[in-house]
Amino acid sequence: MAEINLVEAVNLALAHELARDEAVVLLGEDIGANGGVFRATAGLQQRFGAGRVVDTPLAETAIVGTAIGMAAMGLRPVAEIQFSGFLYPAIDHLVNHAARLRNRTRGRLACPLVVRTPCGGGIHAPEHHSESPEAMLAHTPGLRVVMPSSPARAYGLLLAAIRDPDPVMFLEPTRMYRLFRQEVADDGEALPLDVCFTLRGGTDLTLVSWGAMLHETQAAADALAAEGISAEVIDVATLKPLDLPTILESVARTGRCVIVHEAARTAGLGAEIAASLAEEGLYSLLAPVQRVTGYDTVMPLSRLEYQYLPSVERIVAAARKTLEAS
Amino acid sequence: MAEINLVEAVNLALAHELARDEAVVLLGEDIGANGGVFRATAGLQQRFGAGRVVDTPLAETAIVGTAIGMAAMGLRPVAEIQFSGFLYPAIDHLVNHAARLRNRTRGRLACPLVVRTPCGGGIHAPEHHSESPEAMLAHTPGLRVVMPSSPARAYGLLLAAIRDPDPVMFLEPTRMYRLFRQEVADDGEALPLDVCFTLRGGTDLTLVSWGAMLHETQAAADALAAEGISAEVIDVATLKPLDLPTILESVARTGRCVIVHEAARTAGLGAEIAASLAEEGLYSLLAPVQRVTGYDTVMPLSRLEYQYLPSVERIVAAARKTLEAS
Amino acid sequence: MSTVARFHIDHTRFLDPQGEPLGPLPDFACDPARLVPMYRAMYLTRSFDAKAIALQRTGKLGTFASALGQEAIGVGVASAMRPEDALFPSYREHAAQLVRGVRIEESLRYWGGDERGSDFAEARHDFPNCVPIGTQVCHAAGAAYAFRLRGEARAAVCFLGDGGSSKGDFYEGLNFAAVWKAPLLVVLSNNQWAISVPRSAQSATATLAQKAIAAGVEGVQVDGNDLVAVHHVAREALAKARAGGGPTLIEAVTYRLGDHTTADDASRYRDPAVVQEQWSFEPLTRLRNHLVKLGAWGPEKEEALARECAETVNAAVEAYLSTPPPTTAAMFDHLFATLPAALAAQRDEALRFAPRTAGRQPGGDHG
Amino acid sequence: MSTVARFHIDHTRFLDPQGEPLGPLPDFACDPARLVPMYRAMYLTRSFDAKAIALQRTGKLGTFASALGQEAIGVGVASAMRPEDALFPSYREHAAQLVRGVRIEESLRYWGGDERGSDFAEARHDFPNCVPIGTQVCHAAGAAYAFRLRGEARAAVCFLGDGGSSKGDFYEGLNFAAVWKAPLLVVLSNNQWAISVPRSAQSATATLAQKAIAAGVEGVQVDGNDLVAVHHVAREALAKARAGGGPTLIEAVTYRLGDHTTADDASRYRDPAVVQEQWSFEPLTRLRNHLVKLGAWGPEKEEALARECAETVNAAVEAYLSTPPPTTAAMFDHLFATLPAALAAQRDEALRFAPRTAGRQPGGDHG
Ligand SMILES: Cc1ncc(C[n+]2csc(CCOP(=O)(O)OP(=O)(O)O)c2C)c(N)n1
Ligand SMILES: Cc1ncc(C[n+]2csc(CCOP(=O)(O)OP(=O)(O)O)c2C)c(N)n1
Ligand SMILES: [Mg+2]
Ligand SMILES: [Mg+2]
Repeated sequence: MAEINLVEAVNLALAHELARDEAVVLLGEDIGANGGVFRATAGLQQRFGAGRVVDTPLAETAIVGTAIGMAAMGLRPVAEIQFSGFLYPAIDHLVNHAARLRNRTRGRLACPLVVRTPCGGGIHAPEHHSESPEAMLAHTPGLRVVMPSSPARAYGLLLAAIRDPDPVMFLEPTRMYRLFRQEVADDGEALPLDVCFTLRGGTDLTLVSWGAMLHETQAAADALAAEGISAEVIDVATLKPLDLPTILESVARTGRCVIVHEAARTAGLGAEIAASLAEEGLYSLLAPVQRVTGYDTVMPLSRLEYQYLPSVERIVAAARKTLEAS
Repeated sequence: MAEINLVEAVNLALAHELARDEAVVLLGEDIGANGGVFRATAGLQQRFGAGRVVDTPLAETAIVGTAIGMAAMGLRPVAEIQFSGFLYPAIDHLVNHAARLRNRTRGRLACPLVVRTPCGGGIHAPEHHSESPEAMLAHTPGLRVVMPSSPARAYGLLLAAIRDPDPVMFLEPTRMYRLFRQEVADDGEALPLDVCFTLRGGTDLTLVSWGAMLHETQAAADALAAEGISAEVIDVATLKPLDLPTILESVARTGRCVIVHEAARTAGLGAEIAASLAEEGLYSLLAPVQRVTGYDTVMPLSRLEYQYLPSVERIVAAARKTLEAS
Repeated sequence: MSTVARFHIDHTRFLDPQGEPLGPLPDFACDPARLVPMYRAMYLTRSFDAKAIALQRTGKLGTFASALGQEAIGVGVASAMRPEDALFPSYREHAAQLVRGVRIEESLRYWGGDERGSDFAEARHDFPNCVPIGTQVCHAAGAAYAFRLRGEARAAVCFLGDGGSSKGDFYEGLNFAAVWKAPLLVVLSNNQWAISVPRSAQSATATLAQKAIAAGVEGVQVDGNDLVAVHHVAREALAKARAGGGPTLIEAVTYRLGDHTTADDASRYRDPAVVQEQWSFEPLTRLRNHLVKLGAWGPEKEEALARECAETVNAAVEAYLSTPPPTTAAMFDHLFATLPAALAAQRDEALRFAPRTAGRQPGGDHG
Repeated sequence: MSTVARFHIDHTRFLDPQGEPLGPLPDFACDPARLVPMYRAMYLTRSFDAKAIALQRTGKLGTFASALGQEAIGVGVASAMRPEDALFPSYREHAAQLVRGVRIEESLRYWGGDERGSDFAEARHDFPNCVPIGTQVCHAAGAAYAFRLRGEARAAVCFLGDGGSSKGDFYEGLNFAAVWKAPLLVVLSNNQWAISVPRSAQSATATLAQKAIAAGVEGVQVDGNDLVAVHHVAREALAKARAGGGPTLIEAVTYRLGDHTTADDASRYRDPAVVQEQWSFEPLTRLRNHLVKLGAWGPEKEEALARECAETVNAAVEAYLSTPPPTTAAMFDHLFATLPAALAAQRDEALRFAPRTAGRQPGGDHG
C-alpha cells in the first residue's frame, strides 16, 4: 500500500470509479493530455479514452450545464472547475438546475453530478486562484458540499460523492494537495457523507474546521496540548448537510468552541455552526463561541495572503479567550 | 405629498437621480417602453431618453458586466435584473469584478454601481421568480447589500445607494411592492446606509428581520402585544455591512432574540446575526436565539409557497419559545 | 488580403401564407396521413392555449405563456422526433410537449404552481419547462453527448427564443455540441419579441440563424408559420444528427400573436395594428388551406375537431382542478433521493405548521 | 429555398515571414519614424518577458504569463490607440500595456503578488489585468457605451485569447456593443492554445474571426506575427469605431512560443518540434528584416537597443525589488471608499497579528 498525497488520492478515486462504472465521465479544462493543472487527472485520458475524459472548451457555464444534461441522461459526470474562482459562471446552473432537477420533476429526473474544484489560498497562486466559496454553495438547497482534509478522506469521500444519486460539490483544498502523504488502500471503500470526523478527542474545548485550515487547527491543538490544554478537533468534511449532532455533543462536553475557516467571516459556514450552537447548545456554552476566519475583505494577492489566512496564533489566541471566559 | 407604494417610491428615487446627475443611467430588460415588468421604471425612458434608460438584450452576465465598465468610466449605472432568480449569471461579475475593482487597483478605478432586483416570494409568480439570494451577496467582500421594507425607506435608501461610490445590491421585496402606501416627499434626502432601523421599541424580546418578512414580523409583534408581550422590531435594512451594535444593544436590553428571514436557513444572514450574538452578546442572552426562516429546500412553486415562507404563527411560536426559556 | 471563409444563410418556405405551394413539395407534404395529425396537434395546442388564458383570468391558474401563432414550430419539430429523442423546451413550447405525450393536465398543474406538473407520465426523459432563459441549450448539448458516447441513435432537441439567443449559454452550449459533433438540434423560435424588447434591439444581425456560424455549425432559417417547411428542415437536421453530422441551428421566423404571458400587457409597447396584420401569416389557416386543397379537410372535419379538442381540453381541466393539493411534505420528499438527517427537523416544523396555511388554490398574476 | 444572408472572412498580411512585402504596403509601413518605436516596444516586451521568467525561476516573482511570440499584436494594436482610449487586457498583454505607459516595475509588482502593481502611474483609466477569462469583453463594451453616450471620440480596446472566445461573456459583450454601435475593438489573440487545449478542440469553426457574424459586426483575420498587418487593421477598426461605425473583431493568428505560464510545462502536451518550426514565423525577425531593407536598422542599432532594453528592465527590477512590502492595512484600505464601521474590528485584529506573519517575499509557483 503506497503513501500518497491528497491530489494522488483524488486521482486514485477517479480511476477507481472510471474503471468500476462505465457511466462515469470526467470533463473540464486541461484534464486530458495535461492531466489537470494540479495533475489530479494525470493518466486518466490515456487509460479511459478521450470520450470518457473530456477536455472541454473554455466555458464554465457550459461545463456544468452540459454535465447536468449528461447526468439526467444516465451518465455520472465528474466536472472539474480549474480553480474555484472560476466556478461563479456556473453558479446559475448549480443553483437553478443541478440543485433542483429532482425536486422540480418530483423525482422523475435526477442529477448525479460531482463538481470538483480546488479551493483556498496559501500556494502563492495568481489572482482569483485562492477562493473559498463553500458558504455560497452550502446556502443552496439541494446541493451537498464536501471538503476533504487528508488523502484518505479525499479518496473515500470522492468515491461516495460519485456514487451519490444527487449533486455533490467536492472542494479540494489546494494547500493540502501535496502537504503530506498517507497510506491509502485502493479498496473502493467509500467514506460516509453527511458526517463529521473527530480527528482528535479532547476535553477542554472543541475546535471545528474543514479543509486546509485543519492544518493550522491541528497545529493549534498541539500548541495548546503543550500547555496542558486538551482540544477536541472536528473535521466537518460534509459542509452541507451539516452533522450538527456531532458538534453539539462535543461542545456539550467541552463547553467551549472555536470555529476556524478560511472563507470570509460574514455569513460564512462558521456563522451557521455558531448560530446552531446559540440555538441548540446555548446551555452547554461556558464561553462565547469564537470564529477565526478570513476577513471580510477580498482575498489579497500572494504577498499578503498569509495575513488573510487564519494563523495558528490567531486560533490559539481565540482558544485562550474562550478558556479565560467565565 | 402623495401616498405612494414601494415600487412607486423606487420609480421616484430613480427619476430624482436621473434628473440630478447626468452620469446616472439605467439598464436592464424591458425597463424602457414597458417600464419594467413591475413598472419600477415606468415613464423614465420617455422622460430621460433611450440613451440613459437602456433596454438591453437578454443577458444578465452582460448587463452587470457592461455596467461595471460604465461605472469605471464615470457613469453611475443602475442595472435592473428582472427577478433575482436571474441574478446568478451575473454573480461572476459581481464577485470577481464589481466587488474588487477598487481594491485590485488600490483605488485607481472604482465601481459606483447599483444592481436593483426584485426578490422574495409570496406573489404566486412562476418558477425562479421568488428567490432570496441576499446571503450569497452579503458573504461577498466588497459588496453592500440593502433591502428596503417601506416606500420611504425604498426612496431614501435607493438615493443613498446610487450616490454611494461603491457597488450596492439593492434588493426589492416584490411582496411589498404594492402592499401599502405611505407619504413620501420627493425631497432628495437619502437615508443612511449601514444602519438598522428600529421600527418599534420593546422590552421583552427583539425581533430582527428585513424586507417583506417585516410584514409578518410586525404582525407577530402585534399578536404578542395583544398578550401583553412587548417586542422590539428591528429592520436590518443594510444587510452588509451589518449594524451589529444596534442589534446587540437591543438584545442587551431584552435578553431574547428571534431572527426572521425568508431565505433558506443554512448559512443565511440569520446565521450571521445569531452567531454574532453567540460571540458578542452571549452574556445578555436569557434564552437561545431562534431563527424563523425558509427551509433548506427549494422555494416551491406557488401552491406551497406560503408553507415555505415564515408565517406569523411560526414567528409567534418562536417568540414564545424564547420567552418560556429559563 | 485574401478571403479565407465564406458563409450563407438560406431561408426555407414551401407554402405561401394562403397555403399555396411555392414550388415542389417534399413527399410528406402531399400525404394527409402525415399532415392531418400535425394539423390536429396545432389545433389542440391553440384550444389549450385559449382555455389556459381563461383559467388564469378567472383565478384558476397562475401566470401562463401562450404559444399563439407559433404552433407550427413545436408541432413540426416534435413530429420529426422519435420517442427516444429528448426534448429541452423553454416555457412556451407546449405545442411540442403535447406531441411528445405531455398531458394537458400536467401542463396546467405546472402553470398552476404544482411541481407534479413536470412529472410527465409519458416522455419520461424529456426535460421540464425551463424558465432561466437559454440554460437548456447546455443541458441539451450534454444529453446529446451522452447519446453519442453510448452510441445511441438519439438526438436532443432544444427550443429557445430570439431573446434567448443573446445569452451566453446558447453560444457556449452550441460550441460544445459542435466540438463534440453531438446530435443536437437547436430550434430558435424567433417570435420578434422578448417581452417588450423587439428583435431589432436584441441583435444587430441580419438573421439569427447566422449565430450558428460562430460555432461552425449549419444554421438555417425557416418560415416558422409554415408547418411543411418547419417539419422538413427538422427532419433533415435530425437525420443528420443521428448520422453523426453534428448539430444544426434552425431559426424559425414567426410572430408572438398574444401577450408575452398573462402577466403582460403588450399594448404598452407594440402597435395592435401590426399584430392584426401578422394574423394573416398565422400557421393554422395556412396548413388548413393546403389540406383542403389536398381534399383531406373540410368544414365537417373542422367542426368535429373543434368539438373533440374542446372535450379533450375540458377533460384535462377537470383532471387538473380535481387534483388533490400538494402535500407540505412534498417540499422535502424530492429534494434528495433520501432526506438527509439534518432536514428531518425542518420537515417536522413544516408539517406542524402546515394546517394553518395549507390548501391554497392555484392562481396568481406575475412573471 | 432562398439565400438571405452572405458573409466572408478576409485575412490580412503584408509581410511574409522573412519580412518581404507581399504587395503594396500602407504608408506607415514605409516610415521608419512610425515603425521603429514599434520595433523597440516589441523588443522591450521580449526583454521584459525573459527577465520575468528568470525572476520567477529564482523565487523572486510569482506565476508569470509570457507574451513570447505574440509581441506584434499588443504593440501593433496599442500603437494605434490614443491616450484617451481605454485598454481592457487579459493577463498576457503587457506588450500593449508597455505601449500604453504601464511601467515594467508595475507589471512585476502585480505578478509578484502585490495589488499596487495595478495602480498604474500612467494609463490611469486602463483596466488592470483580467484573469477571469472573457469577462473583460463586457467591461470594455460598457466603457465603449459610456464614451458614446457622452459623445467622446474614445474607443475601448479589449484583448482575449482563443480559449476566451468560447466564453459566454465574449458573445454577450460583443452583442451588446453591436446593438449599441459602441466604439469597441475586440482583439482575439489566437495563439493556438488555451493552456493544453489546442485551437481545434476549442471550436469547430474555420476561423475565430467568424464569431463576429453572430453579433452582426465585422470580423477580420490578420497575421498576428506581422506588425504591419496588425497595426493596419487596428487603425482601420479604431477609425471606424470613433466615427460611429460600431465594433470590430480582429482575430490575430499567432503562436504561443512559451509555456502557458511559468506554472505550466507545455512539453506534457505538445510537440517541441512544432514549436521549433513556429519560431520561423515570429514577429521580431520579420519586422527587423523589413526595417533593414528600409535602411532604418542594422546590427549597431540592434546592439544598442539590446543594451538599452537590458538597462531599462534591470532598473525596473531594481525598483520592483526595493519596493517596501505592502502593509497589512492595505487589505482594508481600498475595499470601499470609506471603511465601514463594521470592518474596523477586523482591521484591528489583522494589525494585531500582522508582525507575526508579515514580510513575505514575492514568489510562488501555481496558476
Ligand atoms: C435568464 C433570464 N432572464 C430573464 C428572464 C425573464 N424573462 C422571461 S421570458 C423573457 C423574454 C424571453 O424572450 P424570448 O427568448 O424571445 O422568448 P419568448 O418569450 O419570446 O418565447 C424574459 C426576459 C428569464 N426567464 N430568464
Ligand atoms: C473563467 C476562467 N476559467 C479558467 C481559467 C484558467 N485559465 C487561465 S488561462 C487559461 C487558458 C486561456 O487560453 P486563451 O484564452 O487562449 O488565452 P492564452 O492563455 O492562450 O493567452 C485558463 C483555462 C481562467 N483564468 N478563467
Ligand atoms: Mg421571443
Ligand atoms: Mg490561447
